[in-house]
Amino acid sequence: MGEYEPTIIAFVCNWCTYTAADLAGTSRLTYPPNVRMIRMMCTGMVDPKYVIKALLEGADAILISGCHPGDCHYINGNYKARRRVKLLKEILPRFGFDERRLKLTWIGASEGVDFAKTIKEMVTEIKELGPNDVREQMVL
Amino acid sequence: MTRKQTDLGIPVGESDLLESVQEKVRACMQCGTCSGSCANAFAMDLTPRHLWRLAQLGETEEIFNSKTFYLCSACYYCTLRCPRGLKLTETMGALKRLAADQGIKKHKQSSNFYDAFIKTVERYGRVREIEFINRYFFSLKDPFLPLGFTSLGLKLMRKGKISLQLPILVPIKDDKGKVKYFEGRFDKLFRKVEELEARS
Amino acid sequence: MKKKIGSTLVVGSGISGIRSALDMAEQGYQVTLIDKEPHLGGVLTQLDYQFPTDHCGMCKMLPLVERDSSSQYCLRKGLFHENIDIMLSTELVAMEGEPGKFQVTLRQKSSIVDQERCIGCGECARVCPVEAPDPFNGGLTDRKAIYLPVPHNIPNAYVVDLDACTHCGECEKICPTHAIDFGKEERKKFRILVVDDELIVRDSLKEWLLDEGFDVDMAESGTEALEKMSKEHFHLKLLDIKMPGMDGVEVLKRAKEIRPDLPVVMMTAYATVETAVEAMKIGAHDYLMKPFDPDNLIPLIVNLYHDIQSAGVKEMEVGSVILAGGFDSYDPSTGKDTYGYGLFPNVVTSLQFERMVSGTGPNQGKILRPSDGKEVKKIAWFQCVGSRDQQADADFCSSACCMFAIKEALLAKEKSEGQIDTTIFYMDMRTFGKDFQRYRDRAEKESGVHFERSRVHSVETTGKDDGTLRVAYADTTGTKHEEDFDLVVLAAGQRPPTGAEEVAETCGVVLNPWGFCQVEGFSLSRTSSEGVLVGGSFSGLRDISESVIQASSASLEASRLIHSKGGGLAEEVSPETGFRDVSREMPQVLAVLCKCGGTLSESADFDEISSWLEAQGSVTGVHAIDSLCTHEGWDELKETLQGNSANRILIASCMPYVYARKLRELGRSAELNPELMEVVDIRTLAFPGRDTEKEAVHQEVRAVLSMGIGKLKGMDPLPVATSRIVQKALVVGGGIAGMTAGLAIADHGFEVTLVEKAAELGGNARTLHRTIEGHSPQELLEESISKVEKHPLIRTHTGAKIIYSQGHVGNFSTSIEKEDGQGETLDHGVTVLATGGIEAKTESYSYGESEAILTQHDLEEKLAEGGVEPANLKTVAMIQCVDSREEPRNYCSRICCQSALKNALFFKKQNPETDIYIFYRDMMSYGFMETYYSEARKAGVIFVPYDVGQKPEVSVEDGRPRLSALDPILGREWLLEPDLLVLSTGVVPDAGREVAEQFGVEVNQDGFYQEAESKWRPVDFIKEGVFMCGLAHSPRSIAESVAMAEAAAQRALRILNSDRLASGSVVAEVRHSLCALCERCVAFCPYEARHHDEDEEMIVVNELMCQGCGSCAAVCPNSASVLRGYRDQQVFEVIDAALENVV
Amino acid sequence: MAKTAKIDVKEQNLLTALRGFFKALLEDGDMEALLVPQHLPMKNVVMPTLVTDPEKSNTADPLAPVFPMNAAKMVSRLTRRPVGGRIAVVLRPCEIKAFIELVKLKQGSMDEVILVSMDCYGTYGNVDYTRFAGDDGADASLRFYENVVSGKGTAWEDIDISPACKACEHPVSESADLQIGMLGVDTKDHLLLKAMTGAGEDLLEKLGLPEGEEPEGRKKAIEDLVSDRVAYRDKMFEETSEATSDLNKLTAYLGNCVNCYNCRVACPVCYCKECVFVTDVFDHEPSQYLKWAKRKGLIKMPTDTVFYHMTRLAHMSTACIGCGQCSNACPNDIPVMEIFRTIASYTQRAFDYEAGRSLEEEPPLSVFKESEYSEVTGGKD
Repeated sequence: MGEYEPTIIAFVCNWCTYTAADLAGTSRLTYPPNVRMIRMMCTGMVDPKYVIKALLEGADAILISGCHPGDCHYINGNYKARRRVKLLKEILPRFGFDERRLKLTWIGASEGVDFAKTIKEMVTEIKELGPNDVREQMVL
Repeated sequence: MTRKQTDLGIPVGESDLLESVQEKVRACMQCGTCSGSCANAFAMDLTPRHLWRLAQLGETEEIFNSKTFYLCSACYYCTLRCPRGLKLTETMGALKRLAADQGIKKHKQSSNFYDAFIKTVERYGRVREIEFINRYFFSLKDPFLPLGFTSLGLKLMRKGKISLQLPILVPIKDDKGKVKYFEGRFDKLFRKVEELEARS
Repeated sequence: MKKKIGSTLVVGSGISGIRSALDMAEQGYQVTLIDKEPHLGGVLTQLDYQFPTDHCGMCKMLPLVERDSSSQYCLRKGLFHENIDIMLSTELVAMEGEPGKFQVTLRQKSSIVDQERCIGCGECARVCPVEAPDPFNGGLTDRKAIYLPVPHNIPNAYVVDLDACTHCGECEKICPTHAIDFGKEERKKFRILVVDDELIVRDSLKEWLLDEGFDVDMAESGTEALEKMSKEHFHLKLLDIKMPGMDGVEVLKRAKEIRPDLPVVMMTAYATVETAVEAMKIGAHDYLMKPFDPDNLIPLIVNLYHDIQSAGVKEMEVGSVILAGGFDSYDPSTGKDTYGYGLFPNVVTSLQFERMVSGTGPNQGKILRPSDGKEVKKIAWFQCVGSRDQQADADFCSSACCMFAIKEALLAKEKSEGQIDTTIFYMDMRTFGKDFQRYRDRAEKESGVHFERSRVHSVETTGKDDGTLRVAYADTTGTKHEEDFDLVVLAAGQRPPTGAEEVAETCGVVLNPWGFCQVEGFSLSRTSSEGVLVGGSFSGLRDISESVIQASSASLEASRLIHSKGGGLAEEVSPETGFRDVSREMPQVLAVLCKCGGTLSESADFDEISSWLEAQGSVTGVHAIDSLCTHEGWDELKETLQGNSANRILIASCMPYVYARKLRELGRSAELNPELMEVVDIRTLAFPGRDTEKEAVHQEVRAVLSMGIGKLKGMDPLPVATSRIVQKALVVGGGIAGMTAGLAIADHGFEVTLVEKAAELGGNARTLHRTIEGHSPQELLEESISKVEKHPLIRTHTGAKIIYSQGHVGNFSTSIEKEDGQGETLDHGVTVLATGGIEAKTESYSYGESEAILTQHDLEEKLAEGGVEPANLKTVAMIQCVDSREEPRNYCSRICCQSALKNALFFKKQNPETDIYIFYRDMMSYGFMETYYSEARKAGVIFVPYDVGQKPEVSVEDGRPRLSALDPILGREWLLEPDLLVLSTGVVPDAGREVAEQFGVEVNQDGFYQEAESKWRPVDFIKEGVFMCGLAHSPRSIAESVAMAEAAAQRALRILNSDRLASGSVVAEVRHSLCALCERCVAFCPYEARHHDEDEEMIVVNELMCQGCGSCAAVCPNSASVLRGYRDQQVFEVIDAALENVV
Repeated sequence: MAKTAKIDVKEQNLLTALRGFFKALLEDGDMEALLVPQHLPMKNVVMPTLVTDPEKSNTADPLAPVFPMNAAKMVSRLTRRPVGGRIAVVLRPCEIKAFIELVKLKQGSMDEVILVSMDCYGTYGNVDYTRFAGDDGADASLRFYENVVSGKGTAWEDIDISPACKACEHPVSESADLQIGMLGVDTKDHLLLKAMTGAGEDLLEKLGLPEGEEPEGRKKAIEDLVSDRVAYRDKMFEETSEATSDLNKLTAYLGNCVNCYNCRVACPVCYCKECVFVTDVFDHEPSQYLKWAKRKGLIKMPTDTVFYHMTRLAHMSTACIGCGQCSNACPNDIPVMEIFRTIASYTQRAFDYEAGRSLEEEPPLSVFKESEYSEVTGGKD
């Protein structure tokens, strides 16, 4: 294999970012093929377990993305997500996971461009960081 | 006497002299488009908007104390742009006429100037500067006034801006059968204008 | 859900059309939703950001109960509902019959592209040689003649703009799925008769038309033509007007007798155009101008051909019609255009600006100058362009532009991180809606948006030809300024929608003097034609929340009508059972691969993918289909499922959205719960041109398939739970709003209990005697009270109060104390709170110190009692915004300006000599109310603006008020000694806070009820089953209260309609054995759908209220709370699958 | 204004004085019951006991430098539903903090309890204590106290108080209703009794004890102790951070973990009935293990070890009150407390939260604000 290709797990909300991702796809906005999208109903339902599991299984980065503040289909799920990410960003770096490996963004339904841009930027950033240490790890 | 009414049948209060002017600007909402538009506003003591406001309030004295309406050069910008569709240039004209009709002293000079101008035009179909200015000076009944303009007059004459060339006049009878001398038959034109103005 | 007998046609699919359609559909009616555009969503497809969150949230309009009946994804993307038929590019062309039973004729334009076959690959647009301005981007960009109407809509099929299309046929050739058909084959069967006395015309036409593939015959005279017509069949006749003997018009008349349905197109020279127009009136289809140039003529004829040949005409019967045609924007280039719109590229309309900030806009959301693409640093907004301008024939306010401008200024600030300078030039900032004033204040104080009270007269260049615009204006003091801007945004006002007159004529509705739909009396949705309702901006521009309210009011009236004609009776729909019980089976996945018509073959090897799939543990079958989106493909799938033992289906194709509806049908036919089907998008991954190697594509495709399988494996759908509904309503508050809501519900056959705390019904309306329009509130009141009292289904308790309420949607229990002190407990399924508002008390401006100082309300009463004699009044002064629009009561009470205008006009009518002064901050004469403002000005009412920092001062001397105030124009003090000083103190809620507590709902900081979402759910509380209307929500006029009451009733009826209601399949549940009762989920549930049942010692989920957001599941540390369809195991499987290839 | 009284010691020993006080609580304080650690007769262990008969509190020993469990869990059991009478519970500061967390999580209620705290000098591990105590527990407690007061410190032979206690910066509870003060108090003469709440004052009133006064030296004594402990704690943070700073190190750190979940059972704030890691969520398909193994050629069994600890950190570090029972419970001597406290120092600070400090503070992950932590999203709303 040539250049190291990171894998990003994206937990996207059904209402906004999933739509944006779809728009990016249908608009043929090119973004790197490194992202695996998992549609959730809301960012507010992304359990910290999911993030930890994905990182421990070798995901190079996690993106959680949903509706802009005030815009959540479920009123306030995105605020809840923000606190959880804040928590994880306190914990993960202590064990050597670079803080940049977890990203929370707000990408609205019509922001296909922003979705593509976010993925591109993330891939570039993670390429610079190099692979998740887990990949080297024999046992967990 | 039947009272004037608005479109919805609201009777409108009246004020003597300014009535016709008030009528024209009642709907003004002081948005200031006219003042912003006015090319001569810099020279005016009151902005057009200010003037309309005074008209709405029936402040006759203040209005005629102002030179604003005489400074209107009738570019029609304000009329073109007024969101209320008010005929503002016309209203400026109406104020000029009122000032003239009333013989308001302050505006004597201006109204005589206009008068002299239009009389010359009526007679020759063009401005004949010498006669125009003589009429004007004469109307002011101030023998010393022309002296102040002598040097300007000579300067203009030297440059050929005004000439002493004499017109060829034809005798024409007016309505009352009185013979007057004109350069052409412009009386009809003026009468037509009067008619049109009366209609609007 | 029960299905009602009856159907409705909704014309226009903007926000209000969608709201009306969903309302009716949720109630169980069959709805046909049409739009003349090829896309759903109206103007909102172009607007990404909406006040006050400055984002979207449209999805919140989707059904909250019976969620599975409709789409559950972004509403901007698209919509489906089981009871809604959507027909795009369709117009209403005829309507006959009577209310309750209209026969309507719909005409659908052909888009040339088969919407089912089109896969949205865009190849056609790539080869199309024609460029035309793209209306989606307000003309700021170009698009091809074949194009996607809205980039984010689905189904995202291309359509052909026949006006721009040159019929070169390139797209038809390249289309991989043969979805484009210009009908060249069919043309052979299309017979055209050319009638002209000149041989050369006949010959050349024949030659050109034959070249285009048509079948042509000719006649040299009218007589010959008629003869041919009587013998042979033609599809189109081209008829010359000037012919010797029988002229064209005569031929047309006769032709219409022989073959009335044959389209005839007149051919005319310039001289006879008027005749041609006449001919149109007697039935000609169109006319063509001579001399002919084949390059122009042929496309015209081909268009005619498509028009005639492919227009689908559909006739149907509907009970009522809702017109929701929206509005058009004023085109600033028409008229005087002193702002140089269309001349200066950097002058744009607000709609164009909206596109400029959009991610799908011309610069992907970057705000750049259209002239040179340079960054914008300074923007000016000009308000009232084509509004409040009699020279533009607009003596009205467009109501929404002020908020629109503030929002746009804030967006500019946000997008530029505060770097863009923003100035809004305005006359009156009309922030009359709920919370608008605070929004404005925040924009000014927190975000630094500059507000300049000035109407700019014109825009010029700087003379440097650099695109920069020079704006000169005079400020309030009269000082002139000159300022340069990069961009000028014009708040283009409202105009009636194109085709409004035709629609009005078809439906027999009356338009107002400005061409908008006229509404009747106190209704905002009834038109002059019974059974035809109007929603949204077609009766004058409205903001989203008002549109939504009015749309619901329209659907309520539509439903009430159908019901009264016997059409609303419920019919039980066979429950959606018949799904196989697969809960005890091991997962067996059938994988279905769509090859997308072979378009993906270069980039992906389907055989390889198939064999990989076969090797996956739970996959029991793999089936590849050429094109799943075609009928053939779908039938093939259905056939495959017949007798197949698979209990999970994985479809790998494109756009999962498109399949949401289809899967439901498939589920029914295959007897498999659609929750056990999953669609994954492999097309985007495998689409050629992504510059990715085959192996990489395969890897991605495998991951995506694997994730789909993972998700499916863990699916164990339970039957969707239903809850019992007590089909009765409680209405609290017996004012106009409460009575209207009560009547609307009772008229649908449901019991209503109306509780009023006062001794009599009527509320505020009791003291209102006339409206500014001249309607009589007293008549409305009498009529309403009498209807309420006579209604067999309404029980009224006056002098009664609420003691306690508990329960949840469908099952409330409320105790009241009646007038006689007796208690009673009521069971009800819904609650409508209409507790009203009252005029605010004041101590400002020496109120109470003089008899001559009154509030507007005092004045109203005094006038009614004859306590004020207008003839004796010399001077009257009114002060607006008393204690309002500044903290703590920082909101506009919306009705005070109308009251002031109404009373001022009344005084002037009674006694024109009375001097009337109105001291105001911004005159809030929104909408068509502006006329009355103009009228008051014309009547000589003197309006004096004041600044909140420099209010008028009032003192009382010898019992007489003295008022002094600054006139900013004149720059001097007013000193008045009015006979009457009238204060507009505004409205405060009456009992809001207290009642809200009893019913467990929220109020805002001003004590008005807090709606679930100000735009999309304006009459709902967050707590499902409780609704609000009238002044208790926010200040509003009687008509606006009525509309809101109808909207609240409409929302209530959607619940009352059935004795059982279902939630959705994605709902939360509790695993009680694991639950520690920490109640964190209860606190986190945004819908109050959970509670701790202390008797049972368990957390109980109300499935009807649960919307499936899953925040309960995420907050629960040991997953005792789970969301169906998103169990931990499933998500883990999906994560594992996603990372399968990562080592 | 805190009201103070004193428990006379005079001629008695400390324990006798305390026992008298406990008895009085039941007799004069209108308490239905008393929860207090006592030496159990069958073996020399100290366990919380629920006492209703005043005569049966005669082996009470809150001074014993041991707490085999965090008694907050017991108080939680007693108060999850109305117990039907007021109970005084004698707890260590860390137990009170744990109980406060549990109350926030609806696992207990303050309604019927009076919290009585003792200044805490730390505890030995269970096994160590048995050795230290020998046959006479009561005597051992006094001996321990004597050592501490005389400046000999807490160490005895090769044993010392647990690292959790050494790092504990809360030897004195600020949240109890009644505080029994020893630090800086002339305990030969009396023990300080301080009412910290209204309920505590009421109780003091009823007990009719002689008035006391907070001695001048107490504040300083507490500060000195705390500063020692903070120094220890900070060093511990540093060492633990270093020892777990990357995944390799973390794996090594947790290397001995056998997924017994004892740490979470012992944890007072891990309130789940059953940890998610022992539910069917982690009951993987046999084939799944094979799949995982195939990816790298091997996997460690049992799986999900690091996952478990990290998840528990995510779930509970904001509620960690640092009692150290996790380490106490670990059969393989993994320094669980160290890693929890280290991470908790970050997570609690991030949310400006201190576990167990006050009932008023909402658990960080149970609340949110519309406008906060914009740095998480790069400053964007």
